[in-house]
Amino acid sequence: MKKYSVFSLVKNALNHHKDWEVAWRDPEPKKEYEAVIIGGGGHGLATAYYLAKYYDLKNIAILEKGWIGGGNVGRNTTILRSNYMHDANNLFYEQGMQMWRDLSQELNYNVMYSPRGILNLAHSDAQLNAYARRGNSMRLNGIDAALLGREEVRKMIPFADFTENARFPIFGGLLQPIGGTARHDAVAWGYARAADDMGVDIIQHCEVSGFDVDNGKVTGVQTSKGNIKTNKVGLCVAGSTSILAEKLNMTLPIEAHVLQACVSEPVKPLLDGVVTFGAGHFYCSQSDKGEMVMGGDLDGYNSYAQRGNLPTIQHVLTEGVALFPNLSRLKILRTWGGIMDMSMDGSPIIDKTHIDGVYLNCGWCYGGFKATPVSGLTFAHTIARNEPHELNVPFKLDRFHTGHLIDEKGLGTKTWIS
Amino acid sequence: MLEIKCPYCGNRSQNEFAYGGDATVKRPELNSEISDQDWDHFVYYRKNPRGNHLELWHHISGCRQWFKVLRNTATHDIIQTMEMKENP
Amino acid sequence: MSKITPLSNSHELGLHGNCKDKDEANLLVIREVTNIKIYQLSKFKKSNFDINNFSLDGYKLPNESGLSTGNENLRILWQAPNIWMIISYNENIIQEIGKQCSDSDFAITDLSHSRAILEVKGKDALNVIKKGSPLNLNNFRKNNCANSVYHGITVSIDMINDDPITLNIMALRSFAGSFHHAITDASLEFGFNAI
Amino acid sequence: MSQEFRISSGGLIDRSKEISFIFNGKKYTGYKGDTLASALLANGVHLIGRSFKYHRPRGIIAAGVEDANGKVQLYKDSITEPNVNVTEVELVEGLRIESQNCWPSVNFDVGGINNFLNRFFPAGFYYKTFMWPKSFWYNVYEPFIRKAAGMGKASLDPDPDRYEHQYEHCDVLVVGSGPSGISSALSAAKNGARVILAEDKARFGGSLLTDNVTIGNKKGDEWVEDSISELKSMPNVIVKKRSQVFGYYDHNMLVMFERCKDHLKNPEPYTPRQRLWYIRAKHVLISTGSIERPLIFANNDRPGIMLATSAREYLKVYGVLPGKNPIIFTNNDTAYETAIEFKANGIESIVLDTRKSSNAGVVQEAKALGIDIKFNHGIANTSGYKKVKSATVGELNESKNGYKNLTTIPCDSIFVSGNWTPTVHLASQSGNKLKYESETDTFLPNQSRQQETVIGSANGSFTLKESLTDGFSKGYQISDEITKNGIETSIPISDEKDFGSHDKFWCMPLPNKKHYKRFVDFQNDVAVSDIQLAVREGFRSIEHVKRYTTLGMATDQGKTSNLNGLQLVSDLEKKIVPEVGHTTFRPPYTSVTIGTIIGREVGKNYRATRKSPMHEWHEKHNAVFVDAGLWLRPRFYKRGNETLQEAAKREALNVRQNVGICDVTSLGKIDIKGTDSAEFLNRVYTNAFLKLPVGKARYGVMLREDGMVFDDGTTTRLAENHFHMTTTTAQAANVLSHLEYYLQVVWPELDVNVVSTTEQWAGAAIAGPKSRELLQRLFPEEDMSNEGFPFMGFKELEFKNTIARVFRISFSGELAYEMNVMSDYGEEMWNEIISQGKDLGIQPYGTEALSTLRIEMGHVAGSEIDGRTIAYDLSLEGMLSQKKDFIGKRSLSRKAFTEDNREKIVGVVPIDKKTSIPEGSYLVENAKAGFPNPKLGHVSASCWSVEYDNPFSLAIIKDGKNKKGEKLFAVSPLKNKIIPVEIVSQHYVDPEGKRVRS
Repeated sequence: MKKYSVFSLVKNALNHHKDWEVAWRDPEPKKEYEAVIIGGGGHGLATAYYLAKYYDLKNIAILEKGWIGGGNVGRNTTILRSNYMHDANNLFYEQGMQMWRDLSQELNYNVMYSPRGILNLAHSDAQLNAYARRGNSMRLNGIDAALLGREEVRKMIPFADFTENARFPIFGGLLQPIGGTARHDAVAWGYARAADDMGVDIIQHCEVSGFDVDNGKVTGVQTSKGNIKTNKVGLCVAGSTSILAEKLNMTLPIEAHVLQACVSEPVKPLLDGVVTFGAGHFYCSQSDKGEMVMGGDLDGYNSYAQRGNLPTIQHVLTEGVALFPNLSRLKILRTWGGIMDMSMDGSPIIDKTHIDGVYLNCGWCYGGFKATPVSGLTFAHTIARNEPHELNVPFKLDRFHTGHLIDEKGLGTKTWIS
Repeated sequence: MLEIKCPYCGNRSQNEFAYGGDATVKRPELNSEISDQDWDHFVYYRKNPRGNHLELWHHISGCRQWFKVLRNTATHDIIQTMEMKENP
Repeated sequence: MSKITPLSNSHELGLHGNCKDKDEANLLVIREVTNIKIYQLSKFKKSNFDINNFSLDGYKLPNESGLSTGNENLRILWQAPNIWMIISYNENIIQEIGKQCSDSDFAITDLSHSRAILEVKGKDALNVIKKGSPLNLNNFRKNNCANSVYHGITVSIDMINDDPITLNIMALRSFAGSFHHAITDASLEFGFNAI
Repeated sequence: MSQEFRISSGGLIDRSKEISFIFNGKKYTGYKGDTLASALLANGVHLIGRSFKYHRPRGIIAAGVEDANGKVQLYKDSITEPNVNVTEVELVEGLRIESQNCWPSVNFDVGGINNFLNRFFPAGFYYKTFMWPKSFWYNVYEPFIRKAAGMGKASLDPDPDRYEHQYEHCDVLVVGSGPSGISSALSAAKNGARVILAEDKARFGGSLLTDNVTIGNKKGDEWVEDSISELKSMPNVIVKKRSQVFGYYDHNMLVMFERCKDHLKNPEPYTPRQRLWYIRAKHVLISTGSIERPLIFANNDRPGIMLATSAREYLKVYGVLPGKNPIIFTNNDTAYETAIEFKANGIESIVLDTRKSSNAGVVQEAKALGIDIKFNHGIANTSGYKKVKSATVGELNESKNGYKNLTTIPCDSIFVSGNWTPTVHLASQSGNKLKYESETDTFLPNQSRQQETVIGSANGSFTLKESLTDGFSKGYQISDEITKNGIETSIPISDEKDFGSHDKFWCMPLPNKKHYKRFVDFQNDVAVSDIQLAVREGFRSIEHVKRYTTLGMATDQGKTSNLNGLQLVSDLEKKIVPEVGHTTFRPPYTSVTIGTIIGREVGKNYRATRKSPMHEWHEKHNAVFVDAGLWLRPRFYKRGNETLQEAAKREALNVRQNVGICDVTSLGKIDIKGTDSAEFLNRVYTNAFLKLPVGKARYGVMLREDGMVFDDGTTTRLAENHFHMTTTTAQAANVLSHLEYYLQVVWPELDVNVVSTTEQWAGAAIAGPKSRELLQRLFPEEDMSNEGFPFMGFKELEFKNTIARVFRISFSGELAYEMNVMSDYGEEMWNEIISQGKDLGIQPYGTEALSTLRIEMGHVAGSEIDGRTIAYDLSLEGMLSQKKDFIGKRSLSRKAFTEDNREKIVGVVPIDKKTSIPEGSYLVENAKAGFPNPKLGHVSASCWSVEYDNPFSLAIIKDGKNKKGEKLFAVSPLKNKIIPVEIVSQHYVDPEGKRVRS
């Protein structure tokens, strides 16, 4: 792979960019692979990359039913954070934050990691105390966090509603300074290019239709491009997990729900970091292009349609204007939906399965994008070593039997109540 | 906004209803012996099909009745709605 | 003992909204409905009471969804299967009810203090509803009623007259202020007289 | 001279009403009926703004929503709005607009430098660079890029305008009022259907306003006028202009925004600026027409270059000449109409046609008029930086990849036509999988997914005759499925010009060895070379190309660029277009103001507010309120300049010493009746309820099926088959749904009725050692002694001329009662209690004092019952019946729930007895340990114990049952606090619970 550098840019500019090579190959599948990763999204691509890089599996394929990066890695609101209350979560995601910091250089691809801070607003003392519990948990694990008062918040977002007119006044907030955003497509493409460079076959438009299992061990997968032999299969198909699991006679503690997001027309810099509204589920950041990127609640019923309905957008934007009254005059440019693997305790599942050689990476709820690097790393470990990485031990499937749940919200199994 | 035919009130817009999830999970009988696996499945495990899904809705801002809906999770088309005692 | 009605602190009498140089006859008229009794009748599963044997001032319990019945002084609203709401100006309506059925047939619950009620009268009354409720009102006629949401607040709507269109709109008492605002705010465009 | 490009007569504007406006500080005038675009063009202004990436000068290219360049910052009165499309804003007095994305001015823009460096900024360049040194991306490069991007400026002020919503249901919604739209609306309406006709522009008629056609014996625009007034006269029809249907959602719910106010000189009071319509239609007729496609050639983005039909629209609708010396460049016949129209207005034009010939009627007519036509010609390049000056044109060689000869032709405008793109967005949003029609190079609707039918040119019927036939017949068929009236409307005879087929050639070759930019997406500066690069780098899927190059991602959403981009990819990939596929059409079709989407739920009314009947009393007595869900509850009653803590301390102490009164109306109340009520409660609660005696209350705990504590409260047996349940304020609604779920879904055999009576009753808690005396005064006749009215007793008593329900229950841990009267009497009851209690030192107390009292008593509340705790954790295991089954019991045997070091609630006291422990602190053994420092548990609630006059907290910690007496540290790094503490019993005050029973 020709490295991207200032030199290569200038050189190519001078001959009108005729010599750039393909970012990744478009190979036909081989007969057999050491490991097959199903799903060419962020997590699948990252998993393959780390398998090749740290666990010296060389003969790896990624099977993507559509085009890589077409699922949630290309549909999310690009937020990066590790501001969780439970140790299992904040330690896991914090490892991810460390990886984000170096990812552009690691991949030689600018993923535009931008730590502009994430601020969770509180609208009562009780909520501020709940955030304090979360922030203290982070701090005791060495993760930076700060509790801000109303006036400190006002300095950061003066155009938020600090008037008498606010239905739920701002009391303060929890700030994670290194929280921020990254360019979602670049993450998928960067991992794809780097994985391809290490010999990983990225096979697009290749849908998996079934598995070959021989007395409890997986021996291959059946695909739209023929059968492929392998002893290790990793499922990285958030949004379709239950469908593939069914082919393995597995049901999972997961429901599929649609989550919508939207962007406004681009405007000059208004909001620097990421802000979440505590009296609802509105969150907002501004992209480098100037678009306000906004999201919030699930549509609230099982869905595999990558489309939602307007009342949810209305509900979310109502919260947005309650927080930032000036948003009212901006225009919504685009709305879209993605399918969330909503797990029954709101936390992910990274584990082995009852079938030898089949590994599971799912249940990311709305939180998958920020986990891309650490999910890839720990899942690669789980696949290569046939045992979980210390960071994903808590995310094993059996917690739904033992009761060691990781429920950040305390909402239990009503996954559709966000 | 979905339009849901409440078996009692007729077609109403979604914002009168609350969702109730998978209608195929059946609560085990009280005071009965239940294996760990059966109980775990009742509490946590869902078929989560892509396609027709039998689910519960509650007409919470209407007649406050719970009822069943057979809905396609890929298209959101509603095939049938029925009272609790009925089946598709 | 002195009473404070749910909307006594919200309902400001007089002309409001877009009523300049408008004929008062064309304005909406909005008033709080007070001094009424509200009872919910819910027939028990095990009861074999025949509701056709029940009537108040000659009005039977409507046995079909979306139907209400009655006159200016009495309204009987279908709420759900085997559940009705009786609204009456008659202080002693409960005795009337008690004469005809017993506690073993119906769960009878006094909700007289639990609702804020606005009467909205005028040609634009239905348009007020359309601004906040997804109900299909195309075939909403006299003696039709429905429970729905209005700007996020659960409401019951009962059309007690169609000429002029006269609606009773009910919400839970604790929502009174927000409910009143939602209805009157939607009426500003038409102009209204609060009486 | 002003408006020198306005013709003296003709058009639909009102020349008697002059309106002035300001563009970049200069005053211009236009007429009533103008858009900003037509008024600017009337004044010869073409340069509107600068492009997003290269800051190239750009002008208006179209006359409607498809325009990609005409974005300005608009100012009116005190309001400013970014990215306003000049082709959509109707001219009214008081408008001031400014160019965007340029500095210092649109004429001299420093950013223009990008244009000369453009070869260094190809598609996706930023993925390849800005990586060195590491931190420079977010410290240096990104901040710079953010400043450079973004187009217009957002206002920082709240939006002063009103936005309203309206819900409608109809039989047939017709979207678009062109020939097919109007005709289908007519035939459906005449057949008795309830019809809504929506037109996004300020005038009905669509193409009929610009085409020279006749319908029946009328000219096109006359037919429109008559038909619309006929429709308006029908009671079953709603006709709306300035109304854009922008979204097609599930179950035939369509959403439209109507512009109600901005175009009016003096709108009536309370006119909303825009109205959002939620329309549930039984059937939708999509007659959204089609959009002209640009041709692609070198420097095809200069101001003065616009779509041919748009040029004709400016002339026919607005009486404006977008150019007086135009070149018309086309690969099809429709552009000839423009040439003819301009000729009729005395403007000579040259027509360049990429085709070898055309024998269409319209071309013959143009020839006959002596219009100069050059067949087999293309534009190789253009010149003119801020306005096109000339075009370098040449005859195409045989393989059309170069030119035989090149000559330069001066011009002041170029009107281009690259064939038509049907507007299929709504059909696609509905789920219609489009099909590709290679004859016309268009994507057309295929199988309808919902109840939708696409007609007219949106469905590829490009002649008037087809459109009318389509409209009238479909309008009838669809309406008749609904109305069954069988009233058919006959189709009028029509006359139109004759058009032939287009040339599949649309991307002009570059002159030899030249690397000029040929733009596909104007606003985002996506050129042919960018798409070539993307494909070269392996971005093959059209979605990849779109994301890599940002093709079609500008505010115009690629209305003029998507298909050209698609064809380009398919050529490069040597695939046919359908194999490449199209990007997904997502709502909204055009950008929608956020205020319009949210409507009136703004400010204080963003969510409803719930208040108790005593709310006004609290307000009058300086209550400071706190949000409890939607409820507003008094948090404390401020005296002088007391702080929250001081007031809470005073109020709590007064309860411990005298008597206090607290508004508990917001607690959920559920009336439960029926023969199986007791059995039902016995299943719902973890403790026994079967044998609860009549007239007695009992504290109960509910679980979720997963074993977590769900809610708690007291339930009183009013009669054998009648119970009164109370819930927490937070869970009231959830508990009711929970009960209904089990009664209707799980145990339908139980005969129980539940109904919320929360608002029926106003509630006051009367607590403190002197509460009995106070109760005795309120009910002199009644035996209020400990024997006569014991703990957990209940009485229904005469109170003045109504009844009061009095419960002897306590949350404060003191001797206490709860009194309910019907809500209308709430304030009266409250006043009576206060006046009777005056000399007993009664004071009202708020939620803050309430929590102080419950914390030092060790009673759990929301901060402990947080959905993650089981009964054991809260020391409520005594409430778990061993004898019976209940909801959630089966979960309690799980490993995590039975571990012997399981978390448990404890009391925490600072060793120094002074330092308050912040809520959300953690308890650790070693405050100085490194990271991660193992946590024993967290502090859930803190107060200043008024009993002992020192801080006290509740905490839930690992192995809590064995931790009493241990010395630990409470740490709150967020607040830089490390507090040595001792673990004590959760019941800090009156551990045996004597007081409540005294």
